Amino acid sequence: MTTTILFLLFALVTLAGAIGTVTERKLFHAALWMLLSFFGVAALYVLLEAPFFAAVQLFIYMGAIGILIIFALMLTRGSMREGGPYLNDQWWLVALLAVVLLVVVGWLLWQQYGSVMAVHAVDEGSLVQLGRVLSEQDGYALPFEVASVLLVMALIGAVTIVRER
Amino acid sequence: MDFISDAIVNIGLWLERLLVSAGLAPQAAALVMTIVGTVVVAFFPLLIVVFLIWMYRKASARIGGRLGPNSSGTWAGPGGIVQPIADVIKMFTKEDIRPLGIDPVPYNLAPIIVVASAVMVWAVVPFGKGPRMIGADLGIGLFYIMAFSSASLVAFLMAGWSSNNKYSTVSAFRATAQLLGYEIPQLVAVLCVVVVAGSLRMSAIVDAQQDVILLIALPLPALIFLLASYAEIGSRPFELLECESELVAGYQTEYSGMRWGMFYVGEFMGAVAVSALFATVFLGGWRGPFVDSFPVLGTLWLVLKILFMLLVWTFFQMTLPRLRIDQMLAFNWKFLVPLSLVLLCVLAPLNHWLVRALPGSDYVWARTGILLAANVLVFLGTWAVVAIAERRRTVRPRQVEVSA
Amino acid sequence: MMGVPLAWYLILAAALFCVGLYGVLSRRNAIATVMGVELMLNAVNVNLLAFWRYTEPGGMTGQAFATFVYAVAAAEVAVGLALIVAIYRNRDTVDLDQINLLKW
Amino acid sequence: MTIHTLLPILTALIPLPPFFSFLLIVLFFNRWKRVSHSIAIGAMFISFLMAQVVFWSVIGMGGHALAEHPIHVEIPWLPAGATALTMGVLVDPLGAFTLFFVSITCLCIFLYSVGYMSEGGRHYDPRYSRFFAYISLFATGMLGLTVADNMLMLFIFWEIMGLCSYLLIGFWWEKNYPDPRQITPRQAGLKAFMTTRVGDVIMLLGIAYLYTATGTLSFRQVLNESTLHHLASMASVIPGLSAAALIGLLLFGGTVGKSAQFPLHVWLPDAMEGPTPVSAMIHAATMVSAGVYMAVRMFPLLQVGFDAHHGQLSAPMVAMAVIGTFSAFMAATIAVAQNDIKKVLAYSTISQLAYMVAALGIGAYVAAAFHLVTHAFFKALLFLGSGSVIVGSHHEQDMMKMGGLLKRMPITAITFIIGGLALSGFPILTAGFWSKDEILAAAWSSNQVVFWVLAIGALLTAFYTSRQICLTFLGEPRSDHAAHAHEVSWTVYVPLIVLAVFAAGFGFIGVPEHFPVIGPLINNNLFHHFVGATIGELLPHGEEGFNAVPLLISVLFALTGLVGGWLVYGRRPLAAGQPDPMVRALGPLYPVLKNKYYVDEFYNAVLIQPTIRLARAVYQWVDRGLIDGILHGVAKGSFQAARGNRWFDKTVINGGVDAFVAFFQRLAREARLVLQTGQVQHYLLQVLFFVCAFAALYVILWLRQLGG
Repeated sequence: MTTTILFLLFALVTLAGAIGTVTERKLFHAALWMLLSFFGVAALYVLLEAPFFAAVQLFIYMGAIGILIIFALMLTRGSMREGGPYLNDQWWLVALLAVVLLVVVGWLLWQQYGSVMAVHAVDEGSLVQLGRVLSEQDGYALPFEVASVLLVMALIGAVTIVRER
Repeated sequence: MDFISDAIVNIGLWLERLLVSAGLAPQAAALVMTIVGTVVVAFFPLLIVVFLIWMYRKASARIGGRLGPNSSGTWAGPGGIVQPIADVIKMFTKEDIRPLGIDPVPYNLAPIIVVASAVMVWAVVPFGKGPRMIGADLGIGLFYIMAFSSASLVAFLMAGWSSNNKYSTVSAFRATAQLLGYEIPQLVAVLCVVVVAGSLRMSAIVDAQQDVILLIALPLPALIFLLASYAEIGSRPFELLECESELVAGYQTEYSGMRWGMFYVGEFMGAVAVSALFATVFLGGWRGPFVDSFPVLGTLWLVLKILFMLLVWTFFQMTLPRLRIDQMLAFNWKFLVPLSLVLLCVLAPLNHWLVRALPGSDYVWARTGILLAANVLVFLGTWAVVAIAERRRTVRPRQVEVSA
Repeated sequence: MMGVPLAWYLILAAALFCVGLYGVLSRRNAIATVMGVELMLNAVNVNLLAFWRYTEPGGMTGQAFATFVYAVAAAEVAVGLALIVAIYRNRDTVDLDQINLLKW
Repeated sequence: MTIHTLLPILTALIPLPPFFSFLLIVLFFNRWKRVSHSIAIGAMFISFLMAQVVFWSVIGMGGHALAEHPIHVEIPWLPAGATALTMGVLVDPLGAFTLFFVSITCLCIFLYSVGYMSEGGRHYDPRYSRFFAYISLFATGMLGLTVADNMLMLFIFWEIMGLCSYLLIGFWWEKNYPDPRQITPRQAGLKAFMTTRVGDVIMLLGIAYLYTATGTLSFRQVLNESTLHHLASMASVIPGLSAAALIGLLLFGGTVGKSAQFPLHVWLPDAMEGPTPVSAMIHAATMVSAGVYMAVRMFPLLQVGFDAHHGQLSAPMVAMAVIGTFSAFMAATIAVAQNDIKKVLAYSTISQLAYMVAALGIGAYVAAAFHLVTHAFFKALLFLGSGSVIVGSHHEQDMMKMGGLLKRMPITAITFIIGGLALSGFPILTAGFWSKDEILAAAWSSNQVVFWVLAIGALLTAFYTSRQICLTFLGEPRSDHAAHAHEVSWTVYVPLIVLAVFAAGFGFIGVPEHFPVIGPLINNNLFHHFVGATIGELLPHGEEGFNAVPLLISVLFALTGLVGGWLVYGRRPLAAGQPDPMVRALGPLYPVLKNKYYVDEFYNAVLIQPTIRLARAVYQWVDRGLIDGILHGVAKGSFQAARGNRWFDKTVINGGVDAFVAFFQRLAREARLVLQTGQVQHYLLQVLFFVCAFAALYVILWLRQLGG
């Protein structure tokens, strides 16, 4: 019972954050709403008994990405004139399509997975298992290495793009 | 006698039995107990902070050759013990000025988050032996702590941004650079510990230090962790966030009264958290003599270690000069990060081999010794590298032939 | 009824995704778009972990993929924001309506 | 290697020396005059020797033996379908005699032309060596024709001679005459070539027809009994004529062309524009006689269907008789009215050849052959004599301006007179008498009309010969040229003497046995037996008996002609500038004769002008009108078509395509504006749109599947 309540609570928080991010006129507040949404998601991970991911979520999204976005906001402060429309002119079409998509996909998901319940508990050492999977040869070692290369590339790319000539 | 030996736990049990007997359903009782536990854990750092304020003033005075708070003027209790209370009252009663241009929501939210992130750390710190002496024995204990340390950055940004003045904005930028930068060596240092201790769980780490504290096995990672943590909370050597000479009060400039107090307390809470963390991870947490027989002593030991670390913090605060921003960044990116990575690369395989070669508890000391040796070697290596770099950078005078 | 059916998580993720999508497509400011994208990526993660938790907690594929999504998200934000800042420096605006060179 | 086995090789070699001399002179020794003429004469002398060797070795065999086994060798030459056209040499009695007289006359003329062309060494003609090259080539042609064993080789050498006559007539091609009506050497050469060409074409038709009919051209295979019978029985394309008859007529056409008989004789008098040795050799002795020689050789074919007893002649023989007789009479009449010394001789040649053709026409092919040989000698002599007269009197050709040359050029005069007498058939002494008498005798026995016409011809011949002699040699010189006339050089009068000897003596080998006095004396009509044997077995031997009447008449006519000529011109030699008494005598007839019955004018009017007009008309109408018209029409038409096409292309295709493209371009532009706005969000929106579409589709399918 409590988990349902908790789920609903966290879902509410996440969605509220998301909607806030999307509808907030002031960008800084939008960023804060986003952070709130990330926090909600982290809470969801805890509910899904994936504590490591909750921490990672906090660590990466709240810590790195959120900050980066706020940082970018600060860098491009000049353009944030408050007045004027903050939505472009075909937002209603997008809204419509988004709702349609949500309804369709939601309905399908409800049909498909409505009754699937969490069967067995998660054993404690899932984190160790994850570590092993990521580093084993036949597991996800290669994608893991590629991800690291990707990150280095992103690092160098970002620096070169933004470097003051 | 056994009650006292494990006083806190027993008190807890007693209370619960009291509630159950008072007719609450066991779950409800458990719920109430968890709430009570949370409150207790939350207020524990506050208590330490109050004491810390006094101790900080006394110690820094002594270091500075001053008396510090004393009752020479009016009565301030023995050694000025009442000083913190006076401060608190001052904070509450000071006028709370809010400038017009500020952005209200983040402006108000920032101090709260700072304090919250500091407090959240304590949920994982083991106060004593046994499961009931720890808030939540999370599988990712250490990593959880790391996660929340980044939350403080958000708070600084909000504060810096919302106060709508140049100094706080600049301070926000500096905060981003510093905190994000120093997270990396802190995390890598913690990784070294995790590698040796074998688990992220705080209680497991404390158990690993049963025979020998990790500080002896991993002195270099401990030092890196300490420095990085001080940078995280913006204490003296890296006190660029609200350094008076340049940024008035950094992100705190527009705050006054109680909000500023929150920041002040937040800063101290940060220091306490770092010390607690260091104590738990490197100094063995509640481990100490006689703790097996008298579990209560564990908490005492923990408090003493934390106080000791706070002394070290105060020492750092009072003696070290403030770094320039480029020195700070260079120190991090050019020295700490590479050093910590090297350390990890050396210690991880070494430890992996050691656990294979010298298994079991009777070889603990041997393993510790070898790890210590490795640390010393790495230290000497870095020393040599730094020396070479130093020599190359000094400009030797060039002989220039001056034609007659 | 201890837990919550999987559909709820999936629907939540879908909702989060759609909101993110709306954010991306309707906002005029480039950085708001990046925020939208982040929301969508979070939705994906929620999906992955939900599937992991509900269908095969033993196997690690869900979590592994979630890890990779994090890596990609981080890289994407870094490069995306770098681009936006560069555009800002070039054109003094991040208003997407005015950045319209991506055409024939 | 008896002489007998060598003969075929020897005969084959006869034509070659002159050919090599021709090549040498043309290619190498063109610049040195003396070298070239000595080469020419040397080569001719070698051929002469070989010819004499062959002749004298063959003469011993006797006519019949030679007839059966002539010197004959042949090698396959041109592959023609299954069989190969052969090429070879053949010497039969007729061939032998022809070789004999041809080689002698050619040698004398070669020698004579040295003196003539260099005017006794004083003035060499600029193209002196080229002259000798041409006549060497001509000698090759004549000798080759004589030894040829098949019609094709005969025709080839025939054409070579035609070419040489054209080259030699037009030798002084740059000479022009003020009087436009007087024909220049160039025009004369062309005229000669064209006219003989007409004859040759007809002859070629005959050869072709012969080849298609019999499949072979070799004389021995054609002229044997079975082939002739086969040809006689074959019907030809022209109804009423057998194949043999038609072939005979066509071949006779060649003879008419080459030997200048009536319709095609116009070129011979004009051929006198060439140097005199040429006239002598080509237009008197050899080339023109080649036509008759070919007719004689092919006589068995021509006479197929001839029945001596019933006097029924075969078609070709009828033609020959008619044309021969008429040509003889016509030429003789014209000769009387000519003042140019060479023209007179030219017309006399036409008439003498006509005599031979007439003889063939009435079946006396032996008499024709005999007259052919004798005529060659005395006509060559006359021409060379006139040549020396011309050179001696500094190129004076008009008899009216000559006279009194007897004293100035005695040798030439005497030899000329001997030749003249031979021509007019002075009884017994001259060769001409024996041969002409033979013909008249044959004519008497076969056809009276032919006989009388030929007799009158003989009379006229005698008259104009004595006229010529008296005008040139007797009386007083009528111009200073003639006054200073003198003998030229030994190279000129030696050949004259040699020919004079032959002109006089040669006749005696053909005296018929039953001749009153001399016949039994010689008692060996060598010529008759020898040459007669060529086709002896084919010809019935009818006329054995001797008949005095034709003999008397011929003698009488010859003498009257001579005396008449002397009376008119010899007794009172004309003074300078005095008109020819004949003008007054003949009155209106004289201009007709003078102008050669206006035959030239007639041809000009009938043939040449119409063809020119036709050509111009054709040019105007066909070439300009039709062809150019078509061309320009096509050009214009294509231009119009092109313009139409361009219009079509521009409006329909370009227009259409452009419209089509424009439509799609506008469509694309619209789409581009709508779809490609450049804003990222619009693109993502499009993606979203499709995602939703697919989702909806998925749901629909899902529902139907559920429902279904």
